[in-house]
Amino acid sequence: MPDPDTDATRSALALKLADATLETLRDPRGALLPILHAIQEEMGCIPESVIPAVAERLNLTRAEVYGVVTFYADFRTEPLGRSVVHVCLAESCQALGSAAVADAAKAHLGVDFEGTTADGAFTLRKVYCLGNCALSPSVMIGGDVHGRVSPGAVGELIEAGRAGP
Amino acid sequence: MTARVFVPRDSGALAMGAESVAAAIRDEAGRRGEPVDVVRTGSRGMYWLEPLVEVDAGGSRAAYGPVAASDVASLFDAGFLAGGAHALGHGPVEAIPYFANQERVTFARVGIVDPWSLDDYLDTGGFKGLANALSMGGAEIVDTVTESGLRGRGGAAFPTGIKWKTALDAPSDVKYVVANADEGDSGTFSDRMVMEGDPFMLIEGMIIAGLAIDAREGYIYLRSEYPHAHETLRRAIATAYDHAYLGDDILGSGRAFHLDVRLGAGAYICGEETALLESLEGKRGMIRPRPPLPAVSGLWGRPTILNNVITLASAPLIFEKGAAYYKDYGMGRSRGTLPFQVSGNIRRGGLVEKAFGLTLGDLLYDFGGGSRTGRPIRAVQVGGPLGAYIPESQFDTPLDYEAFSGIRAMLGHGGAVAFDDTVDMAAMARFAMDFCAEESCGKCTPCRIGSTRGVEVIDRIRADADRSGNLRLLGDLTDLMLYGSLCGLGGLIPYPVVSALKHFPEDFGAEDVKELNLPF
Amino acid sequence: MQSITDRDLGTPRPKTTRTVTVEIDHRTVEVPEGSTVMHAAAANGIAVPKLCATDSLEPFGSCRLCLVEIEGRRGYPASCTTPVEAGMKVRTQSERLADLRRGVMELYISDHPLDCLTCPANGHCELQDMAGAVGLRDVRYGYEGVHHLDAETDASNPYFAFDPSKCIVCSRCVRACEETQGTFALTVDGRGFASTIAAGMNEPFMDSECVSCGACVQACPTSTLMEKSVYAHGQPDRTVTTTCAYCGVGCSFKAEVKGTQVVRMVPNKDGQANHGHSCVKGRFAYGYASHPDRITQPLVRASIDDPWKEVSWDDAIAHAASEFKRIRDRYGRNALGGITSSRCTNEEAYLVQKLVRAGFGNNNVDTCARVCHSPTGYGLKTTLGTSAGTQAFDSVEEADVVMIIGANPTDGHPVFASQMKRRLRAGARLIIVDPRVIDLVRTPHVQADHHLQLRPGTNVAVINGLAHVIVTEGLTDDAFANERCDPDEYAEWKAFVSHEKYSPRNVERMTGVRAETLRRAARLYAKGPNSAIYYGLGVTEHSQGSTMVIGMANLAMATGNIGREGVGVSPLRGQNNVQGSCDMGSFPHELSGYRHLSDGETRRLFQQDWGVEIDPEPGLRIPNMFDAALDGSFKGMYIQGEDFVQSDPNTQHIEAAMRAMECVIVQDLFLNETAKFAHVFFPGATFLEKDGTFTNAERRIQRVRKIMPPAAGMADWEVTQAFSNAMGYPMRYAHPSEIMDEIARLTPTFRGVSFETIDRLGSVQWPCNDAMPEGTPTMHVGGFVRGKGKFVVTEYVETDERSSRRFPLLLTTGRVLAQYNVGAQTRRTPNREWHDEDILEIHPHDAEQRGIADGGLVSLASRVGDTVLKARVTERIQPGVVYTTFHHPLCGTNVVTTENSDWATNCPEYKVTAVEVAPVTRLSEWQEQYRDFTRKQEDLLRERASVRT
Amino acid sequence: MEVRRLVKMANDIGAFFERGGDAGGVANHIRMFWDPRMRREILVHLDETGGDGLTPIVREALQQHGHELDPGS
Repeated sequence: MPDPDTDATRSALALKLADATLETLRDPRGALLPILHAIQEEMGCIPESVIPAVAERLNLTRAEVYGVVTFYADFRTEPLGRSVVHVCLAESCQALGSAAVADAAKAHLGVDFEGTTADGAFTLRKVYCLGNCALSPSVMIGGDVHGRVSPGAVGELIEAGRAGP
Repeated sequence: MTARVFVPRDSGALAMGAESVAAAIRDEAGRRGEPVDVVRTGSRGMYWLEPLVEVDAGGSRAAYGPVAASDVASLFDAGFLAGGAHALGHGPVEAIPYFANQERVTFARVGIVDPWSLDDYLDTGGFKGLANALSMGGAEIVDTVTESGLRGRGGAAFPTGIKWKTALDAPSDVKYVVANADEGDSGTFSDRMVMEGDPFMLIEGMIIAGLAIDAREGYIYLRSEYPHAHETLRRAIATAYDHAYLGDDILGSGRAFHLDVRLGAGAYICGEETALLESLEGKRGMIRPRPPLPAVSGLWGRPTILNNVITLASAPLIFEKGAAYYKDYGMGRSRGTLPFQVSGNIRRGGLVEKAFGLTLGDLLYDFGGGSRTGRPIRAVQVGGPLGAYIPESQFDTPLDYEAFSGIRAMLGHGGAVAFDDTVDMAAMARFAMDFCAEESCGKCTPCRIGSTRGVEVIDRIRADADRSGNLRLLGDLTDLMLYGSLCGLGGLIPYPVVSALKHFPEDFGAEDVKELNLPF
Repeated sequence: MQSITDRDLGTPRPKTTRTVTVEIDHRTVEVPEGSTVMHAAAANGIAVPKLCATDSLEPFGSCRLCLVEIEGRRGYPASCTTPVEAGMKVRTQSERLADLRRGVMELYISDHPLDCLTCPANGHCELQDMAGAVGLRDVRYGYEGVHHLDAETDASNPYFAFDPSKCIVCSRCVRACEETQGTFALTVDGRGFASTIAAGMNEPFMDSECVSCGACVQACPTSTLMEKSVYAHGQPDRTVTTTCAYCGVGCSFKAEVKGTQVVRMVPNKDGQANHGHSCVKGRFAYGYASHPDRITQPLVRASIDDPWKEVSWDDAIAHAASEFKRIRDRYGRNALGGITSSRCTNEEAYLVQKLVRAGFGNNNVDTCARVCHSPTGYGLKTTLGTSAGTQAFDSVEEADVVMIIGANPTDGHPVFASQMKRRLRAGARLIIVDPRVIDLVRTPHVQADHHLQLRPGTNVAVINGLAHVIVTEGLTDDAFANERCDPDEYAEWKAFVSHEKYSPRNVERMTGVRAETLRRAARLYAKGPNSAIYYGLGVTEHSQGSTMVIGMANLAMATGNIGREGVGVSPLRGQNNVQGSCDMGSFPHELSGYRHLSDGETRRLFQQDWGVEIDPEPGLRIPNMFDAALDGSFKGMYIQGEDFVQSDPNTQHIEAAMRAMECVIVQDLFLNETAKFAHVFFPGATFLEKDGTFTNAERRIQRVRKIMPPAAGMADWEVTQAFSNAMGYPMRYAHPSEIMDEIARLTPTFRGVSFETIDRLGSVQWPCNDAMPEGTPTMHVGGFVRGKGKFVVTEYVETDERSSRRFPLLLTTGRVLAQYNVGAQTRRTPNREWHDEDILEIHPHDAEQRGIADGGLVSLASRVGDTVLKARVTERIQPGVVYTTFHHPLCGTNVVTTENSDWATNCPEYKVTAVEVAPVTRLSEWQEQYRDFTRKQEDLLRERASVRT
Repeated sequence: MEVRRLVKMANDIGAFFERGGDAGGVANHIRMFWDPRMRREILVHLDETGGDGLTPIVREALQQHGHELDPGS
């Protein structure tokens, strides 16, 4: 059930972020991605309820904004865990056993890819290439990339990356 | 005298703990009362040695690596600040064979200078190319690039001079320069290394491109997975503005160039130039049909130079040292150098800048040192996830655009990912299709539906369900995708699939691949 | 799905006359330069398979069915995105291509239901056609893979269903919504195989930004987006090309028909006004034609308190004629009059005015243009010499600056608005002069450069202010003006507008438009280089409506913005045939072609042809008729297709006038508000039931073609003819084409017009005569029709209707997209799902002062009456101004509007009424009376059955 | 007809021609667009009341051009 008060607050915040982002851009065209990044960074996701406000600010339709949000893997309409564990599954990491690393991460967290732990601390996701291929396999935890990760070490790395609530 | 210690801030080094090493060195120096200036640099590209700590030792730099924070005290004990011997020591960096055997042209500064320091850049010849370009007309700049023989380093290897000339000749009062920094191919990281290790070089290259076609605005479209590159670029751009390399009046010339970084949002397809432009315009990253070419109608419908990072970053050198200097490197139609990247199951993973002509085997064994697991290398994927798998029998192929297309493979962005003999090539073929399905923009039918059906067909093959029928179907599907797709994602994904099937039919349980009507 | 008879050339025809020669399948063909290979092939009868391409949309290149082989090129380029080059050699068929195409179809069908036999698109489905064309025999992928077959249908829109299980994700719908309609309501949700089409944020269509124009439905190659009427009736078997009977855009449609059942209306791709586009009214809201409220038997009664009697046509006409003769005998011939309809055909309008002039023997004929665009006729005739807009719609594509004054195109003229928005998206600049924030001020991908949000009633001050800036800053085109216009008058006008009275600062005080905004807008307009004015009833429906029209013409002449494409002064006409009814001589002072009765030569021409004397004195205009009725000198009125009891101002005044008449004949489809006061009811015929022509806002004459027999047995022109014969003036037309022949014979600007000409050319814009045998898209090229353009000074005179302590707010009125005029047609369709009542818009400040809540009931009172309706609190309207529409009779907007009118034409001042608004809990007294009266009249109508049985 | 309305209509016309002091313009407009009975009534109003409520330019127009407006003449 949408809560109009919460939606209004969120939309107001999204608009503030949109305006702040627009101020940093020399050309307001193409501002949608930077604005969505800013909203997601601040709010943890792009709640559907803020899409109309963003659309209105950029003189787009909400269909257009929605289409963009759903196109890009980075953007999501529901929040993820406080810390996101990205296991790279691209070829270089696969060549050094990233599948086993992924399995270890799944076992440690008790969730599959795209799953969030019950305490909301972690979401497990796959990623294709972090640019750290010479040091495969790579895992990114809360934004920090780790190279040469072994299945045995992944649990410890994850715990070190636990973010407070 | 304050000792200078160099610790990379390259994200590969950081992934191996460079930050804590740098902190440990500062702490230890403080504890010991030895004045140390810790300079943060890019990476030399010898990633198996990261974090690779270097010290100024009388004209050359002594290398120690891989250094863990816990090694720092023993390094001090060994007098590493003066180049003292240590178990992690490798002597002068330039003498390490991996490095010594390279031709560091584009990457001359990377790992040496502080990427945030404009002075370092200027001290090493930075912005000399720009100064020369500022005295040239647009046509002259384009001619110089044409003469250098530079080809697009993003993968398609299109002659850069022709691209610039098209944009120069397209009539418009507004034009753009866009750097494709959406380096999404597995096994490639040279763009990232440049952006993290020598950002002014990219900036300078983009300004020169702007001068060439009278574009006054540029964008770097950077993948969101590269936060460190983002940070470094933002600092470098701010510095460039502060010193009038960017802005309304470049170095008092009256010429303007403005530059912004825009982030992608997790879409491999946005490495394709037309999808990149759509994304930059704030839209879904859908492929645009061509024609029109971006050079004629690119960003917001205006003529746009859209080049890969390394391509643009090659321009300053060409303008500093002349087209002939650059052209001198290389072979055949592949001029200059290419930063090869070797990764995957490899002992010495890293970046190797060499003139074209080196063989794949040289890269894998001479530089890479063979597999990390010590087992035989069975297959190498060159050119990213859309590149062919190359069997050992073809390791003698020179790393050259034409030579690679001769074996129905592609050099692409110069990345080579090695697999040892435990690899299941049918699984890799499935992965390729699955990757395509994950990353397809969904516009054209062969890619949108074909990649998903491709996964299903390979699954059936692997499950031995009507294996021969499904192998034939896979042949037809890859043929359709290769010839029918709108862009290089669906159009090239047959390369890994078909090469895997052709060179490793046993992994598919295929008896005679000649019967399969494979597209190549 | 496009029309069953459409030929689709795949990609749009390039706008060029240059050609290149190419070889396609060993045939050498000459094709327009810039054609795609697909278009070149299709134009020469070579069909390349395709699904994502359609010639109404830009090339997209997604389906990959249209791959071809081109000599010297690698691979298989898509023919839809590859332009032809001279000497190119193309093969569209080969074994290799056949394999690839089959491969594509195999993929499509692997994710498509196999229910062709029960699919509404069966027999007219592009996917089905392509499967056949490429010879698909087998889907080797099977049907067990992932798929979208379980996707649920969205039936929220009343007119069409969205069944995503049939979707092939070609994006034609998304592109049509963007490129054709300009609404951007659709998108693709997700990417890759997971891509699905979504309205809004994956909402039901009705909740999304969709305006139900139908462009997506037409673009869909499968039954994914399909009219519910096709689900209901099955595929049509023939098409009849006709013209929409809603607004003045005049969209051409192909009515798709099965027997006499209209299955659906498809906008005609060859339509010269609409180029294949439509809106929710024309496309879908034709169901009123078969609504049970239709009256299909003539009715008569002695007084309005009596029940109706159903009678035969003969009896009804005899009764009406005897009543009119009685009135004529008793009160004199000037006690009779007639009203032509702007909804009926040219031929019907012509016939009614002929009946009045020749049959009644007076000039008491008028038309509903009186209450909308009569100032256009006066103002443009005075300055330029022709009572019509200067441009074709397509002219907007050449405009650099568009100035919209007092018009709301996205609601009132949606199809032209789409064309205009396309031009605006391509870079034209936009100035809007309107008291209200209309959609075009800021709507996705369109943003006005300047919005001159003036106070209602101050148009003339604004136009003088714009002229002041342009003249005093030297931005006029003196060479043009001095050569084309009278230089003395031009100089006088310049001196007039240069006066300090119209300086931006003074104009700001008079109008509320900021001086700086005025200056910038003036400069933008003057610098064009091509600046075009489009205007609507916000210009004409004022006490200075005619002055404002003159003012706009002055401005266009002074800046050289007239006489070529991309410029001009263009009225957006409200009703389908308001231009035509005016052209036909419906006004009491002039004969067809705008020739004044005082012109003896013209009168003689008609007298000769008609065999009667024509009174040289002007007759009564509509408001004069009401006054005369109350005065007792006007007693009988024949009203064809007009409902002024709802549409005209000061309802109670009109009701009193209606009651004062002795014989009111209403010819209409329904028992409308006016018919409730009638003594004779002639059942009207819809546009689907007759032949004739309509003339749209760009002077374009188009055919209306009969699709089904008149529900009551007679078309409107036949009834007028029979009535005339009964009145003693003989008419003997066998077909409307004969009426048009007479019009052409008697009207110089129509000399070349005939049904044959129109059929041959598709349509024709008057003047059409020996000088311009194929019509005249742009007027005043090289010189003005009146000779020298005439500058007339336009002093701003404040309206008497101004806010006071008692009535502190100003009411202004307008239209909404879903409804049309009095709503008699659209209220009888599912369009009411979008707009079921008129709503009063009020600014939050004014609302708060009065304790008015959004959605609350409020009274709206003026010095002449009051009504009650719901409020919407919105910043679309400025403080001090309220706004509503008049589509619903019970809402009673015109109970409040006054009898003030344009000085020159008596066009009512609908746009300015001083009012007060207050929260209330129940309907007004008038509304209670209205309800009682309506209930009674409906009872009287119902009782007619009992009289018959 | 209600003379008040005719007076208002005439005055509105007068206001347009006021600036040029063009009484002939007022008269011509009334001549071209008013039904004879309306013209007659306003002239009667002028005769009977001296033009009560009429603005000076309208009064002047009716006085000077009355003969052209009188449908009986």
